Amino acid sequence: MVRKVVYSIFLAIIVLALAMFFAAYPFGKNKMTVGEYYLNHGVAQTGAANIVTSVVLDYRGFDTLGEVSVLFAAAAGVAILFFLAGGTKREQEDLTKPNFVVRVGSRIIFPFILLFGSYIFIHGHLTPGGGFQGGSIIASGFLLLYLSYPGTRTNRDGLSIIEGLAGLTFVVLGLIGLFLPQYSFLYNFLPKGILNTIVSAGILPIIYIAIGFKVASEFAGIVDDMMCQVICRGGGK
Amino acid sequence: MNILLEIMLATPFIGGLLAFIGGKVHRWVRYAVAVTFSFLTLIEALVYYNATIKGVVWGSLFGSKLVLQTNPISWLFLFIVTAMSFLIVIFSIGDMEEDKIKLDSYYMQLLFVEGAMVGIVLAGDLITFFMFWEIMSWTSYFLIIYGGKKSVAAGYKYIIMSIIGAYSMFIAIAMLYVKAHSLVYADVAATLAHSSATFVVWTVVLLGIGFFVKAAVMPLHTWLPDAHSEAPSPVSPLLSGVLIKMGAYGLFIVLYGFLSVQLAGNIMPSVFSTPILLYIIQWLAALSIVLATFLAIMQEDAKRLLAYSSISQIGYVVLGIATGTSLGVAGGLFHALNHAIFKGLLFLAVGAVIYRTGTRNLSDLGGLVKKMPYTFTALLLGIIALAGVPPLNGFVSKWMIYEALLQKKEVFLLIMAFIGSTGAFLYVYRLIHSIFLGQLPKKYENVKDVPILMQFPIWVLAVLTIVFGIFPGLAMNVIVKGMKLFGFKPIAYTLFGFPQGTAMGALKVINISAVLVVAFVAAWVLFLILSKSRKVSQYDNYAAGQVVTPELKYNYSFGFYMSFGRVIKSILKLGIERIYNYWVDAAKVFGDYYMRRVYTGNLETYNSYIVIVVTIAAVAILLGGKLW
Amino acid sequence: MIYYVGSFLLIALGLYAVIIKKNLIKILIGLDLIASGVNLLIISIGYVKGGTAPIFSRAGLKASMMVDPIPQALTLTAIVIDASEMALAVAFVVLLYKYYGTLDIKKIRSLKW
Amino acid sequence: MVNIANPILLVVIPLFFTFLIALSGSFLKSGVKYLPVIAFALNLVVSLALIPEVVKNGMVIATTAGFKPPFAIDMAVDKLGLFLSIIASLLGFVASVYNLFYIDEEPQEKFHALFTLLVAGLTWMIITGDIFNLFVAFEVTSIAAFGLVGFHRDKGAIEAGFKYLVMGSIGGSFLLIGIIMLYAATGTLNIVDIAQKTSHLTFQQKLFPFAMIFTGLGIEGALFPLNAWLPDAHPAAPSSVSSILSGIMTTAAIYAIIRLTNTIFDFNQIYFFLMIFALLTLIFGEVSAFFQKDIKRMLAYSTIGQTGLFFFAFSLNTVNGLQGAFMQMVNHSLSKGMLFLVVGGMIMQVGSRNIDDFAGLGRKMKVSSFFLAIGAFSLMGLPPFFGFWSKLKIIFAALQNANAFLVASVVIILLMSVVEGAYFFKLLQVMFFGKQEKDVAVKEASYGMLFSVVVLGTVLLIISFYPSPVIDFMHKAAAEIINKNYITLALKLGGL
Repeated sequence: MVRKVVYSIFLAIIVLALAMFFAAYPFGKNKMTVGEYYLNHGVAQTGAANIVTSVVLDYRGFDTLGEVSVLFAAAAGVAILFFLAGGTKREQEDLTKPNFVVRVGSRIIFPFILLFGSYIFIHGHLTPGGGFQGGSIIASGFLLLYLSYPGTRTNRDGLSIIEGLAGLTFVVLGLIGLFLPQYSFLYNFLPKGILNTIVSAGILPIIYIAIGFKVASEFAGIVDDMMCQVICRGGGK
Repeated sequence: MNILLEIMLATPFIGGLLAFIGGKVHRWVRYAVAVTFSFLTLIEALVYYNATIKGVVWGSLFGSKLVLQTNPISWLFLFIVTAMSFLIVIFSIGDMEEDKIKLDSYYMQLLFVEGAMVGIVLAGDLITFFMFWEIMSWTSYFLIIYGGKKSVAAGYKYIIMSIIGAYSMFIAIAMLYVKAHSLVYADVAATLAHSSATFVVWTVVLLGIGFFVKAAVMPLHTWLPDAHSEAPSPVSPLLSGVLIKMGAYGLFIVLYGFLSVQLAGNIMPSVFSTPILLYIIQWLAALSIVLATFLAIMQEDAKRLLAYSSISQIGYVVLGIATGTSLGVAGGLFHALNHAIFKGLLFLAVGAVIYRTGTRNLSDLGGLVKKMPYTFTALLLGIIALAGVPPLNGFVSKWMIYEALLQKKEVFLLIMAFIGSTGAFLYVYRLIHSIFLGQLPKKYENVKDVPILMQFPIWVLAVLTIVFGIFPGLAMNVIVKGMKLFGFKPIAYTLFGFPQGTAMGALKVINISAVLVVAFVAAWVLFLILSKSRKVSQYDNYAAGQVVTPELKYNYSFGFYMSFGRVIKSILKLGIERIYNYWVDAAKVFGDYYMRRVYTGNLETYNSYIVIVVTIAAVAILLGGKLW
Repeated sequence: MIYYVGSFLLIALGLYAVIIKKNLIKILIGLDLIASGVNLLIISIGYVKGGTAPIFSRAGLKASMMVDPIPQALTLTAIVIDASEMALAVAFVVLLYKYYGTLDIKKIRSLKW
Repeated sequence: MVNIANPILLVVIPLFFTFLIALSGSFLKSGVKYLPVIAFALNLVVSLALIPEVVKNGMVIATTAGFKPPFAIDMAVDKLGLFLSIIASLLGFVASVYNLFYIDEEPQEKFHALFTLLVAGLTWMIITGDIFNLFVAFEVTSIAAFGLVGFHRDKGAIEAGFKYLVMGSIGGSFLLIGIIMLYAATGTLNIVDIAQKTSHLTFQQKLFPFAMIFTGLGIEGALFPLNAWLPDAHPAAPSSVSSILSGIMTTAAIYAIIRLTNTIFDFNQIYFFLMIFALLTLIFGEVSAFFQKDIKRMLAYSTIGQTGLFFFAFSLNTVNGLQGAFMQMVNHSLSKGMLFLVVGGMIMQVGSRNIDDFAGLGRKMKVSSFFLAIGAFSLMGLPPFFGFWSKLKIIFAALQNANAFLVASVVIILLMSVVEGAYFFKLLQVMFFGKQEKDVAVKEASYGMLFSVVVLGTVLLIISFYPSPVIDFMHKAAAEIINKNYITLALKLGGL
């Protein structure tokens, strides 16, 4: 109890200090310096209508490479931890069998989920959304499949090949920049195209598609690993 | 010519590596390499007899030059190091047998220790000095723990105390560096000359702690009895004869190379015309002499006895060096040389006995005089020298120290020095009696004298005790010349002693010896004429009215000085070691307690640490950016 | 303004859960709360009064009417990182439950000192 | 031909190989393990190729996306960053060679991918010039490390991994809050750009972001009391991973703190506080290490102690102190990295992590124990090894403008060195002179594992006997950082 009170006080102090700090930077005030530059020049320089995308993939594309690596690391970590894992017979029997509506409904919905996900990452440079969002939507489709058909397994080798290919696409697209006169990693070397069309913004859509595939396969892999925790009978992969 | 200093420094290290590699080929390659290189070092050292070379720069570090130098005083210690190491390498070949202990790196370590000590005496700046000092510590640690299971604990104690001592020096060196940005001896002296008294005292005290640990001056001696007695036989003389002398050398450099008696006298009060710092050192040394002598008397273990004796004898060296007069310092330095010779001799002789009998417990031994006559003779010479009886070498140096104390009218110290000397008679008698006299236990009836390789170093040292005993001028030649460089008044000397009308009374060892021999012969003749002596068999003995048969040998060397022990028991109870152990244990308990309360294994606790750190920062911010 | 306060409270609540709660799942929820709080904070810093999303989806949108795009980009990254962290954390919790048979953090302390 | 002296390659090459491993993992099964070796060999080449450039210009800056900073992320390698990235590449290379023979558990391809990612992330943390990018690199490192710590999947590994994960992600959140505060204050994320815009901030306004970033990085950098995960995680991880975690991760995190403190947060009031942190870290690390029975745990605590030592030297805030800190960092990375590799081989042979079971190994695994002794000596700071020079420098620097507190801390440091000597000598004497009771057949580690150890040991010996180039280089690096040359150089070279 004393502990709770003491730490509540501590946390109150921290919040107070945070509030004091941010009082100097009030909500809604324009604090942009670099951001202004992006807003003013982003369209001309990258050809993407969505400035957030141009920041994520172009100006700060290297962050995104890191982000992709983080996700990859997490997927690999989960795969390591659940390697050779499997549920006991009891646990498997405890799984409630999904009812008819769920099974049929998920079959109908699944293709639409895939379609929607792909739409989101293909249009990442035009509308809100992008590879990550699209990828996770696709992975949620897989999750639905797992829930309605507990015995489902995905082809893990296939997933990791997609994962690797998508990652390599990103890195190789970046590396091409080093062979150009601009000598800069992730240089947007393709023509910018016309604003607000699908084929615009140079390499950005390609990267987002790659990311979409990568994220989808990684999340699907994580879901698969976690499901396997129960449905596999030890020794599965 | 000067490049040879660096070559000389490198020789033992190269030799050590080659011995290690050569040992992979065949053990005789290892022996040959070790002997060759230690001999080479000795030869290179002899080249510098009485030479003075200042400042051979061999590198630089953090803006301070690294310098090698030599002068006659350094040469004296260089001679001790190289000569003893050479003899010990030879002795090791006989003593350390391949099948007893694995010798993979023994000779490497031995030569490394030699190299490190050469580095110490050749160092011309404190970084070089400290570097080789540390190398000496850890290489000699590996030598000590060659002695088997018990020696590991002893070595552990040794290395920990050495590190503590070394770091104490380290602080002083860092203080000096920060002050002058140069650690060359001359610059250090200049720095100290312009520093406040507090600074000087702190520097000397901190450096002194390092030296005193190595020199085993009480109360920092506790590592020595264990380490010396548990180390392998050839290593003990190296430790006792040579390694602890490095402490004395360092003390000399600090007191007279950096400071000087006049300077010390200017900044601190004097007692008996001695600066108070030196006076305290004198008392510590005197305490070492007396207490260690008492402890030596009580020992049952031959090497332990010699180890305590080493503490006592190094006390004379330090006492002499700390007197601050030409005579006393010369006596101290000379005693360092003498002690190296006779203590090396004693340890080697005892090592020879251990080699044949496998024990160093005095009460198990006895009557070996007929079985090992050469060793007996050598040991006899050694103990005579140790007890300070003319014409052997211990006499002259002790005499000089007494004389110096007498001239300064420091009576208490003189009495303590005398007590130490008298006590020495008791324990050396115990040593030779229990090993060689008395009755021969049955199991040792087949004992032979040791092989020639082991006898050679023993005899060389035995001869040296006589040479330096009769011709003290040989050593004084170097010492006086060297002390002139450090600003001491030269003392007159001749080859045979000291002429009349100089700083001390006339002393001619030959004459004194002659008198002594005459007296001895007279006493013996009287003994023969007057007493009713008769010749008896070694086994003709009684105990409780029963004739003791050879099987039931009566061995009365256990509890030899029991009654004396009862008298001094209260002193022995002081138990410095117990105090140290107490503190170490307390620190351990304390550390354990706090460690367990911090790393509890509980994630909540760990997380709350993070929050606490952030809270502290937040409080600081709320208080307006003030942190305290 | 409410966004600032909300984000601070989320962070504080998350920290509270992490320190005080004994259940591993609740600790994970706490971690997620902290992360959400931080993300909310980032987004609210980027807000400009009256601004719109930084997307030139139709003609007539001017740069001066838009909010800062950088915080949004940062949040995107941060969210993904949080999600990955959470996936890994859940995996750890599943295994911990398997080994220790409990979700009580106080009982999971075989490694200490 | 493309110019390979580009710091960005240091990150991109390992990432490329990581994804290649993922791609080829399914059909190249056993061949996958050679990919990290290639990756880090290339990295080593790149980092060595950077040397002449850095020596010539003082710094190399690489832009991304064809835009100039602060509008795009840049990678900036200054002298110290170069040195650390060489060490990171070297350690990564050596450890990946070691992995060829060490890792026999499945899933191998995941392990190698994560391992490559871990080292890439660390290099990334060292060379990045953008503060949010630093956070991303931090997370790449952390998440790769979480998975690797749990690699053995036994009870201890899972627990350690979970603890590390919770603490690490709290740390990540704090780091992010700090970064966001800086962004709110300056509107930019480039380190040099921020540094130029923070001059108008009050101390208070700078202190809070600093405290947040310090907390975040301090968790990774093993500063007391934020380091409680470390003694659990390092022993639980496979030895090659421990070697990287211990050798580079703490160093990289502390380096990040040093760089941010000296460029962005240009204040002096804080150093006394940092010094207290450093001393506490030192004391608790060394004292706890003394009581350990588990050898890897002992080394892990020793890492904490070493971190405290070089963090102390940094908190002196002088050129000499910083130089000492850098030297100690190099020493620590090489020797502790080597020690973990050696110990991994020994544990493999003995089958136990208990120190008492190591008795007599000195005779059976001669080469390994020889290098273990060298590493231990260098950590203890015994001459003639490199640790001696760095300890000398640190103590000299600490007493430079000595006040009573500094003298007391020097005494503490030296006392803790004695404690360090106490446990390392205990280990050495058990190894060389202990008697093995159990009858186990112990052989020398395989040649491949020895190769890694010998390479690191040789590098350590070389810089031990020829310390002056390293010392001079570190002096220049320290002077550059203290004199804020980082900013001027970056401005000159178009880092902004």
